[in-house]
Amino acid sequence: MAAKTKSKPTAEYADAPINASLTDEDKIELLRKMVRIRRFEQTSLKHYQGDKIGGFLHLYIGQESVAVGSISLLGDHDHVITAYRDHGHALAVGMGMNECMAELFGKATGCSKGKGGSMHYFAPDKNYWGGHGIVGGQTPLGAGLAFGVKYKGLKGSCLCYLGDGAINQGAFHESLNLASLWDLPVIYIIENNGYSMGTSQARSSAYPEGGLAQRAEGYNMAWDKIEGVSIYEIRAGVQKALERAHEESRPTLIEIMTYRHKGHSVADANAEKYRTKEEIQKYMQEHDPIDFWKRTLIDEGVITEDDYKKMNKEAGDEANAAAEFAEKSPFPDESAIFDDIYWEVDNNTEAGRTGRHFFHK
Amino acid sequence: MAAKTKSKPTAEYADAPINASLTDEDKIELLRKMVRIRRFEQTSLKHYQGDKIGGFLHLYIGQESVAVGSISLLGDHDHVITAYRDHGHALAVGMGMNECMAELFGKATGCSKGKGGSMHYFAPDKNYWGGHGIVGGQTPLGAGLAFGVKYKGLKGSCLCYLGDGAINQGAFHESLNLASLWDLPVIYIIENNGYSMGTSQARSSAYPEGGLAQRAEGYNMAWDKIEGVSIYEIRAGVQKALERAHEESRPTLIEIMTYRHKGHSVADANAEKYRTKEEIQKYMQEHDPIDFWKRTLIDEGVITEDDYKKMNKEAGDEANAAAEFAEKSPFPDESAIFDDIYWEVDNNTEAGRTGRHFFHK
Amino acid sequence: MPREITYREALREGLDEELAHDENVIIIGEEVAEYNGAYKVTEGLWKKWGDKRLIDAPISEAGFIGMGIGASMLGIRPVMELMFYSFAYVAFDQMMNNAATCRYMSGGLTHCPIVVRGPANGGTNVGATHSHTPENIFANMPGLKVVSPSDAYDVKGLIKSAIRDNDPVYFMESTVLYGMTGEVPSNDELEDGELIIPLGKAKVKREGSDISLIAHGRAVVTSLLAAEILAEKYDINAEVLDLRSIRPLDEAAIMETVRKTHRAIYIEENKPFCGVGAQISSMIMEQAFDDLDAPVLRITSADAPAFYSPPIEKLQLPTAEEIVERALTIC
Amino acid sequence: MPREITYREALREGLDEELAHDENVIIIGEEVAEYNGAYKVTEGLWKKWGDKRLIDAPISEAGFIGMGIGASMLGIRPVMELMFYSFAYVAFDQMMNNAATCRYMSGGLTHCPIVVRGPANGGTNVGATHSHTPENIFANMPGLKVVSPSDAYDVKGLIKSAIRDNDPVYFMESTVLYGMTGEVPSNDELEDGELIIPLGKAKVKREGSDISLIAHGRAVVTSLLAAEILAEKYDINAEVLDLRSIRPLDEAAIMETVRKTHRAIYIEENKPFCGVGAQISSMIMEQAFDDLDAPVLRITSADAPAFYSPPIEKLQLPTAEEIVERALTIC
Ligand SMILES: Cc1ncc(C[n+]2csc(CCOP(=O)(O)OP(=O)(O)O)c2C)c(N)n1
Ligand SMILES: Cc1ncc(C[n+]2csc(CCOP(=O)(O)OP(=O)(O)O)c2C)c(N)n1
Ligand SMILES: [Mg+2]
Ligand SMILES: [Mg+2]
Repeated sequence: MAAKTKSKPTAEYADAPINASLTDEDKIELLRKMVRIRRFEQTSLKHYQGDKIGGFLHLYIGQESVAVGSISLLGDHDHVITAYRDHGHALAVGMGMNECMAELFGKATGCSKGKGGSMHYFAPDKNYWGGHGIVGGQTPLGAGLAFGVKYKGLKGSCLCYLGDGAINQGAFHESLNLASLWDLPVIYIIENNGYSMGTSQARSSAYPEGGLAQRAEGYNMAWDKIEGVSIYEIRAGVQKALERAHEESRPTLIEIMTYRHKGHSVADANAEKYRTKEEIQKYMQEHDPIDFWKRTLIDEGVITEDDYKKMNKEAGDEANAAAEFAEKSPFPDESAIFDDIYWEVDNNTEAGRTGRHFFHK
Repeated sequence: MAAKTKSKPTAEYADAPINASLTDEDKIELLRKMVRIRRFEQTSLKHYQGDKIGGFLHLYIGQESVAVGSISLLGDHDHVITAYRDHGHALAVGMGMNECMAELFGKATGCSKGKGGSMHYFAPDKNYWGGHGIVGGQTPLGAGLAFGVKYKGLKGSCLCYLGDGAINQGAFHESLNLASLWDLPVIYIIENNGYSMGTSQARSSAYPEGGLAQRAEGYNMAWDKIEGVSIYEIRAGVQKALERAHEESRPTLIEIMTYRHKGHSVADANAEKYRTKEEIQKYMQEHDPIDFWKRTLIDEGVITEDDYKKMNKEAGDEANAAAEFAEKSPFPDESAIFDDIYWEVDNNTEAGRTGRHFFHK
Repeated sequence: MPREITYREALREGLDEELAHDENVIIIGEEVAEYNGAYKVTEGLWKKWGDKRLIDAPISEAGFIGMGIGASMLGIRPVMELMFYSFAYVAFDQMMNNAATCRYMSGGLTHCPIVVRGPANGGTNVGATHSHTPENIFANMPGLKVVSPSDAYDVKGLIKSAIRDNDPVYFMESTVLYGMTGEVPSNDELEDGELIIPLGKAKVKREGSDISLIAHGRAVVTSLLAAEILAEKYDINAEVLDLRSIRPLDEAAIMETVRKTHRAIYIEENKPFCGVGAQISSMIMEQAFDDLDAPVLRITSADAPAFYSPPIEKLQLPTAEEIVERALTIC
Repeated sequence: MPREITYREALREGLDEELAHDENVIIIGEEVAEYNGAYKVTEGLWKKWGDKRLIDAPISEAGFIGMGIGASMLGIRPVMELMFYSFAYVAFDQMMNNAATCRYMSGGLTHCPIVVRGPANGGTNVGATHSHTPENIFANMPGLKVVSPSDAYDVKGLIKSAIRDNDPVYFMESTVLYGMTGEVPSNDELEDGELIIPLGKAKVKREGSDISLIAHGRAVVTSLLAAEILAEKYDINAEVLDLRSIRPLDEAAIMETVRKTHRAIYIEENKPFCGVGAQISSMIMEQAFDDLDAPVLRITSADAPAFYSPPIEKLQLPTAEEIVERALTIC
């Protein structure tokens, strides 16, 4: 049952049908998505440091290929849910920089009206279900989204992302069993960036030779391990799981090896202590997914260095414009505090008007 | 890393050093323990039906070899913890029928002073830590007992029992990871009786060919699967795990195949619906561990049929005497309601006397 | 002759009708389908509705309730059974965070029309871990609704409302009540053709003028008994108000009865510290301070874990005698 | 000159001293050792005490807290850090059942000398799931103790008592308080050579005669600010009582201040429904009804999940101005 892919040179993945069918524009679009995510986050970092943003800010820089590569495969009935490191997935599903940046600024124009912040981006109209702060807490929801799709008789799936640290939450284990037992078309993607905060994979998980995803075997579930620097490899690997979901309604557990360039969150004072500077340098230089894909496209003759520069500049401009939009947007009204708690109250139904719902003062 | 034992004829297990060293008396004692458990439970069933016992009564009948075989291997620093189907383990560690029966009757002389009932037998003086009602809830405690033994520098272990249904609780998964990651000398024993209440193993767990214990591989943990009808096989298998715990401070996950003759609890109205009568009959006739061991000992010339009858009669008398003891014992005093909640209050320390602890009336 | 059925049957009728009413309603829980329910609440429903609508779950409450929450975001209306409400504690994060806060954190973009139901009571000698009464705990969380029906009529009307409600409703029953019978009209006796009771409406279960016994769940039954004793033996005419729904709360009904009788006791099987009675009593005091002739008293379960021993556990729960005794101190 | 240190440092000193005092004391939690603690509470302790005493845990709160409970039965005294107290919700069953009820269900044969500590507060823009304040929830359960220190002095004295206590103590701090400084004598200034504050003793943090502001945790700081305003602007002399420990509870101190001032407000950052203030206010009413010149008021966080947006979240928490305003309605 278990499927295992050994890491192979990119060329092979480039030839996979799902990649061979990509047009030049498609490929450029993939690059643009990654670049936009990076610029968005770099800009957000600047404004976090400028005290425009509160709470946590978990940057996805270095991992962009994972969200962009996998989400690029999805169709109308495929859903996405992830953890708190969620900016990349949000932009990858097509959310705009404006509402995403405004959310960070805590503005009423934010995608979650300023209520969720960095960790809680949502866009159900784009099949995007958050943005979740409790480690592993989204994994049963992912199974539920897959259940919902299947219940409705649709050929779809749910991609549920989690970190390498999150695999040790009980809810995830329960979800794996349910997914396999009930043939749910869910694809769990472990974004293995090697660390959960300051704790390396080896210090947080006991695992067999095949890596973290091999735990799937215990649930009679297919699994795969993918090198995450290359969009081709990610697309080729995730596509197999997607077909399994669509055609067989079977789940898959995928581990994608990646790396975060920055600290766990912007507040991570030890970001350069639990990892050596050399290690970080090495990943930034040799395993940067944007750099990797850019070079691929230049090698393929799809773009030039200048095209890239232009794209980069445009994305930077877009991010700055988003920050300006956010900055100019109003804060939510105090009255918003009691909105979005009960559907029935918000919609002023009879149920919403019956009995006291709030007990403040 | 993973160790796997194929089911082999009993003779081979009989020759394992840990079994070869058993004296005739030892073997008789093993039989006596199983018979005493069965008589104890049959007697308790009678009194449950006679309304002397409240709440739940989960009988261990059919599974006696598991507790008796595995616990017979333990030394001074080996601990035991289990779920709510706990009478067998309690008697196997050496608890008396009197305090166990009185507990069922809700009497002050019960092992838990009538506070715990059937699901909550405890005897810390015998390294026996309960008796736990929340499915899977005892599994982190088992890791903790192993941690405690190791922390104190002792060569010991903890045997932590759970059901086949319990393996799908998140806490168990978290415990497996911790046990392997931190080299805890804990041995998890899945007593696989094929059902969690009315749900068969196949309807509650997704699992690979090797069975439920193979999930251990995902945690780089050793595992084993054992046919549970034979004391020899259980002792041979568990002994390996015990040595691994004592010598390497490494955990093991063991699945022991067994069967409960009765319903999930005495209240299980469907006990003969979700399992065919034929299946139950077959197990009772061909896989009864007491019958099996008795025949083994008769074949070995260790006992005669008459010896067995006598032993059976003695155990029945002991159980009846325990019921009489229970019946004659007083109910707890109403004042006992507020004992055993806070150590500091019970021991009338300064902490126990400072501030209000209880808020009734 | 009015139809009398058990609380269990009424509940089952409500579930059955909602399964018919909306094809997105499904029932998931341990032993709810093939086994017919650990407490036979769902008896016959699997046979009638099949595998798609009634699903037996592994013992993974966090997993399957979380799954239900995810499915509800797509419009499924899962009714999840907890075999005991005590088992909510292994699913607590899913129930307190994902069900209650996703709507808020998404600025209203998601909603969670889920029902989590099951018995939440002590008094059946199943020990401390199986006897939790978390009404107060879940009602503490904005975003959640908590319902606790005390008789057959209410349980039918309230479960139907709960299932149709577009917010998460935690529906707490009682194994002790399952077998109790009560009048429940059949649908053809009803003007609207069905029995629906809105959440957030309390009900005066006995009219009175001298003291208000306010309660929820099984404590309502105990309060009604106490009211009889008070009337017969002491000529005290107690009003009994059943909250039915704890959140939303029928505050108006509470204040009305207190303003009428000037004396109140809150009775519940919750534990005392920060129990529902603490909230109600503090609200009465704030809002009807000058109407009160005596402090609002509270009667709760003993402030101890549940005691297994049957005769002793009985002493841990509120009794009619205790209510009478305390009522006499303020009447 | 009296020594001033931060709440964080005082807490660390308390932990360090207890590590020295008893070799069975260990600290387990996410990032507590090599990382020096997510909030730097345990900074330096791993270096000093090593791998045996300070242990970094995977993100498995149910697993490692349950493991700590098991170890505590053998005499280990684990101090478990929750990076946020909100994460207690994934370990809820272990914390409510195994820690709280095993002693009872075993007839007193086991005990559980565990401390679970971490910040339990909102107000830092980390969203609804990370801002829970479960004092009321855990204090509801007999068998548990709940402590909520509001300043550097108290946090040191109380953590030491908590660790030496032979019952499970849930110790709730505040990330907002970590950086606040306060006077904490060094041990050589103390007669007993160390600072120990018993659980169950409240402390009058400001003497007054006109109204009692009763609070716990950070709300004490807010109440002290309010008291200053009341004195300066309105000539109202408020007494501020800090509960420090919620269970056990210093009921005598509460009644004493109420009998002195005849007016009380309970202030907390808990949510309102069945919050700590509900319990205290209902107790005051029952026991000091005739001493009250006005109803006991309650000030809590807004009855909504925590709002991320920094300026709006501020409005959800009790402020000194709100306390002043409500105090004026009853003074
Ligand atoms: C249940 C729970 N425990 C702890 C935390 C605090 N926390 C947030 S992120 C994190 C590390 C997660 O690491 P990983 O899963 O590898 O994801 P990554 O941050 O690397 O993307 C921790 C411990 C939390 N949010 N939820
Ligand atoms: C968390 C939790 N969920 C559900 C239950 C109810 N329950 C008690 S025993 C049981 C079945 C357990 O089956 P298994 O683990 O196979 O053990 P067995 O009864 O066969 O010994 C269930 C569902 C419980 N006690 N705790
Ligand atoms: Mg990671
Ligand atoms: Mg079983």
